[in-house]
Amino acid sequence: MSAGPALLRVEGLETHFPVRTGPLHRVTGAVRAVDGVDLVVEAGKTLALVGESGCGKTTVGRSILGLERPRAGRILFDGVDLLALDRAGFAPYRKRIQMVFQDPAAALDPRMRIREAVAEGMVAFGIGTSRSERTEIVASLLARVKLDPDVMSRYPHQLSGGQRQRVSIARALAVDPELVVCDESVSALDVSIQAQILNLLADLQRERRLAYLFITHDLGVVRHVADRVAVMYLGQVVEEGPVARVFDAPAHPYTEGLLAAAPSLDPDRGPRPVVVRGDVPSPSNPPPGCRFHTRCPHVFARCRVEPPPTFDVDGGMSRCFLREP
Amino acid sequence: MESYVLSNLITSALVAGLALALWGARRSPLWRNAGRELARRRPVALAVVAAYALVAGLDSVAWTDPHHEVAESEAVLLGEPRSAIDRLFPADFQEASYSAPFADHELYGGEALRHPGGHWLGTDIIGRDVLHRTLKGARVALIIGGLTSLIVLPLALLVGVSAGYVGGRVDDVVFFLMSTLASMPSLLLLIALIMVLGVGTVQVCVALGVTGWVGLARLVRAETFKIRELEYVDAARVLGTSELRIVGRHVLPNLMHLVVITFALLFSSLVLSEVVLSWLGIGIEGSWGRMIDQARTELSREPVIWWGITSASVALFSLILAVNQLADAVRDILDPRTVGEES
Amino acid sequence: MIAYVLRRLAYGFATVLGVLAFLFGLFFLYATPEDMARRALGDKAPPQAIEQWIVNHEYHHPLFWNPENPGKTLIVDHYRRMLTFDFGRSDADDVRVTTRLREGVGPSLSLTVPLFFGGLVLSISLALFVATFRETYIDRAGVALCVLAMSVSILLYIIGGQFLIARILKWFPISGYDADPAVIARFLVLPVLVGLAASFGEQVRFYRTVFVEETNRDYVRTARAKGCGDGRVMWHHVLRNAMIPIITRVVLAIPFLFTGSILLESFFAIPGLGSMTVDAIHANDFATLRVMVFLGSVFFIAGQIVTDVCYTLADPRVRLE
Amino acid sequence: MSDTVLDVGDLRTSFPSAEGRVDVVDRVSFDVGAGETVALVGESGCGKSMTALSIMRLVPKPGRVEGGSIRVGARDVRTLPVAEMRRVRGGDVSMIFQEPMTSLNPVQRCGRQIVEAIRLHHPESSEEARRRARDLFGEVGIPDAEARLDAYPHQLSGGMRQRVMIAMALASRPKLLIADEPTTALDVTIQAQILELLRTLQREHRMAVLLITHDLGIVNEIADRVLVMYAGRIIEEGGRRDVLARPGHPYTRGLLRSLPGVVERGARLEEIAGVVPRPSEWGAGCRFTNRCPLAFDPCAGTEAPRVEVGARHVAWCHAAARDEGGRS
Repeated sequence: MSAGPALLRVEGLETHFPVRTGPLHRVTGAVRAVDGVDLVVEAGKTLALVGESGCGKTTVGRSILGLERPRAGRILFDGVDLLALDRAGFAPYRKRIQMVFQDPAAALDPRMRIREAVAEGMVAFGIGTSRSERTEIVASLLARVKLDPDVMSRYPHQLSGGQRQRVSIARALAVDPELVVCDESVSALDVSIQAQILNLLADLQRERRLAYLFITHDLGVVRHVADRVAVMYLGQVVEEGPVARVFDAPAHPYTEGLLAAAPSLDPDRGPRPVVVRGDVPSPSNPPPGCRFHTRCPHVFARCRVEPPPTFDVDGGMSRCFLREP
Repeated sequence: MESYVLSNLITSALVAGLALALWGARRSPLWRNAGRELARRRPVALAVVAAYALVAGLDSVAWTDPHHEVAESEAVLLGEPRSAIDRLFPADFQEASYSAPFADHELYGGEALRHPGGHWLGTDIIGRDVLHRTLKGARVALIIGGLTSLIVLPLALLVGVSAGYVGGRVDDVVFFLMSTLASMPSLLLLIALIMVLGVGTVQVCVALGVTGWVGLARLVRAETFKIRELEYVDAARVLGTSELRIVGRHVLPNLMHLVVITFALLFSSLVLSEVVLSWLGIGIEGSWGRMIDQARTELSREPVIWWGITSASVALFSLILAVNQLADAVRDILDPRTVGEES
Repeated sequence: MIAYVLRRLAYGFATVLGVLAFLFGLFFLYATPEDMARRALGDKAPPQAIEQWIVNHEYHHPLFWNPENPGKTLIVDHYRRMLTFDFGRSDADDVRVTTRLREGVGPSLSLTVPLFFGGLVLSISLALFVATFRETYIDRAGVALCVLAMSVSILLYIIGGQFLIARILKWFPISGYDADPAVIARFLVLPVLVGLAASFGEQVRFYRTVFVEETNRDYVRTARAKGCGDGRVMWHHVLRNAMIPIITRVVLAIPFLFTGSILLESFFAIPGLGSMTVDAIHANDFATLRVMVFLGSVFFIAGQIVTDVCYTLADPRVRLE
Repeated sequence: MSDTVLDVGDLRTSFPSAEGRVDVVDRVSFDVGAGETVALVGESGCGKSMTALSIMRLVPKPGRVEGGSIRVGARDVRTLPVAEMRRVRGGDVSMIFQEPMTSLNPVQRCGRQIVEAIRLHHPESSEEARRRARDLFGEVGIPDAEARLDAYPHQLSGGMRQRVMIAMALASRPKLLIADEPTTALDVTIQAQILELLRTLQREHRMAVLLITHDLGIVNEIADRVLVMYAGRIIEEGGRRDVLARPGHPYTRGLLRSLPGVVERGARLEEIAGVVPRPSEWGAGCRFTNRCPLAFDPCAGTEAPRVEVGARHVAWCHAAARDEGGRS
């Protein structure tokens, strides 16, 4: 798929959530949140994972971090399958993959001071020998994310949303990771703050050669930060490719629709007609054939019965019969 | 063991528990702020509770006076261990009959009193000073609330957190246990327990504890379920924090507000339960409940003995009202919905 | 839905078995039959009398294991009797417990049913009224009054009520009971009033919290935005949405209709199940007490199942599967 | 824009804080003409939602409207008696909200909620009202209207729920529709559908729309005029094209340049330094001073002057005033 060395390679990932009902919690069905996803993240590069709510993009991120138990597939980090490791074996990889969450208010313990929050990972991985040494590291990390060192003794609710997100980033950096999963990390922020955080993330990537898996629903953010982009729909990646190509010449009708629906800032461009109509079907009962066929403007008979395989498209792939060579 | 030794031991355990809790709370600015806010909103209620605690404390530690020379007739009374409160009242005020507040003679028989006007609130039907008994009731009330809480809080936290955090089979078992206990009507269960365990301070508190812990355990379990799914717990996992440490550093501190609120609410219901138990004849000796129970015979006397039940009721009411008001304020202050906002 | 109710019933039955196990532990393992006999007959009773008492009450079988007759053990007896509602005789005076129950349930219901419905209507209306004026002085005064009312022991309500209304004003008899429909009200008014006074503070405050929480929700804002007035918002929107906590509380109170109000009945000399319980306490009658606890939890468990079914009626989002 | 539907003058709405009552909406004035879509745009906490709720007299306690006038047609709703006000709400002025999930009554069928909205303002029989409700469902593009009338809100998707909200708002043919972040909770593809619907309805009914949003993209899609709010005050006002293409206030300019997707990929986004001041930190002068790249002496101390930066395009800014003065 790409020439660069793959830091993370996800193959055929499937994560389902059992639907339990009744007082005896019997499994009566499954939400197929992630249903056969392949991804590659190169060292020092950014892959954006984009899609609407419920498409499974967050579950992909959580599965990579070991917060969900996938039922099938492989997650190869630096060539090692993380899913095959036991708890102890996984521990060292925890340090190399970190996460920045969506809601900085929820991702910080309201009863823990900023110093302890940032130092939490260092304590777990034995970085820094003494409390004072760790405090020094925390201070330098906070300075790096442009926070005053006196926030150390404060609590999360005493900070603004943007400051809290900086703390989350500092906390992830504290264990010196190679890959950072950013799960909607700027969606909850106001525009003016969002720009500060995006710039900070870009600087850190350059300095530390970080790889990002950037999970978002905001196409503007994708276009700005990503090297490559994977578009998800109902648990599957329907298109993948270099960001410029995907935005200029989308190879899947869903990507097309997504791009058309995003409001533009060009004052001379009038309102465009709506391309994708209707609602997203339920992930516990996805439609047969191509999952997008219920909303696709180009649908034909084959789409309704046969799930499309992936077709190579100009440096990436698309899961649409229209791209069949 | 002598009963006063046991009582002294219980008291020291309670004081130690309280001191530990306060010491822990002082270390955290969040709790310090909450405390300050409480003092700002409910200064009177806080003062009332503090006054009760002071009286109870003065009455808690009893000692004997080995070197005290006592007359033959007073030996029985003065030889017994007495607390600071007891020492405020003359040891020999056992009158032959009862008297009204500030009276100078007995109502029955009309003889002159040995301490005319000395019984500020009168004496009860067998000649005991009502003020003395009312003051002593404070200790009993605080013991009921405190000792029971010492039983309830750790038990409910342990059970609730382990069920909520571990989930699965552990939770199934705990849930079954809790629904079994909760399905028995609490007053009946309380009565059954005390009848089997026997009547006494510790027994009553144990019975109150057994019936009382389920409510908090359920709350703790539900809240732990919620916390377990929160992003900051995920964040801690991603940072490699061990499960045990997550429970200690993230789950427990975020449950504490529930514990404090429940404690405040529990306290008044425990004290009121004891009153009912006293009336059923299985309460704790020396409680206000006993005094109220005794009023059943006193009220039918002529002239009516109203001062006993009145002073016990007023003492009970002011404590419960103060505690209820504090509980209300504590609930407002510690409500997580308001904690997130600016301080 | 039916499958759910069946499963729920099975779990309820398991809980009943659990309750019985607890009662067995309490009444047979912790307190032994000898203890019971000694309490019933007094400490100085001769050993033969105690022996005789134990045999009379069929407590003489082994606890768990009887090699001669495996069916004749205390634990088997305990479960068999309770589950078949064959409660045997009282420890105190050898009257059949079932007879007592049958006699007591009528007087109990005649007190608790009016108390229950009166309390419900009164407290919900008051709570709606107070919640309509939330964040005003009416609300604050209402809450303060509730806390005040809650802080008074129920015994004081009873004693005070009897003293004031019956002894001084002489409006109603102090206590007593007569099932004759012509005079029954004379005896019930006072206990019902006292019961209402004792419970309204706590109830009004609870319902007020529920209603106030509900009035802060978005759909209430929508209702106001489309032109609903205060009354319409409260009665049409808020009350309906507050049904889940109301039902939970109401249905769980139903068992107490049957087990009776222990304090009210004995103070006002109403010969119901509550009085029966008090008599059992004074007579050290473990058999009756055991039955009362057992029946209380059976009603409670049944009530919980009813609650679950009621949820589906009150809230379309709840589906039982 | 001949007839004015809504005219707000010097509106002040306050909330209590540790330092006493603070006006979170501070002397806000604007108007909306018939058939016009006006967007009120700003970041969270700038007071835009409170402005909308003040118009409806639905400011949650303990907040309250302190002063100013709010004229709907010829009447000032601030002084209307409560019963009259009820007729205005859902009558002349309707409102839809951000969260369609929680904004509908969860235990009532959708049909009944709409019928209630109709019958509160028109004495119709319930059959008639139901027929009207069905027509409204058709109008807002809800397929299979009859069945959806009997559905509970939780049985519908987010987009459908927002359509139900819109149908309810249209029930009495309002002159003004206030839409408070109507698409924020929705996915992009659904958002596009709802915006299209709002456009169509507005054209057909010649309805005035006051749209509250934080998203400049949506403003560009739908608005005729734009009001930019910052820290409780309106700081810029003008036609959509004027404001977006030639912003007159440094804050608006900063907002537009900080949006990802506007600048070249990989280039740095322009940052607006610092954070929005809290109400307690609002000074006497321009509230943007501490973050403004153009700030100079008078900004902090004196209130920003009103400057015509173009035709019907106004900004409140000292720097703009200086430039303007220099030019003329």
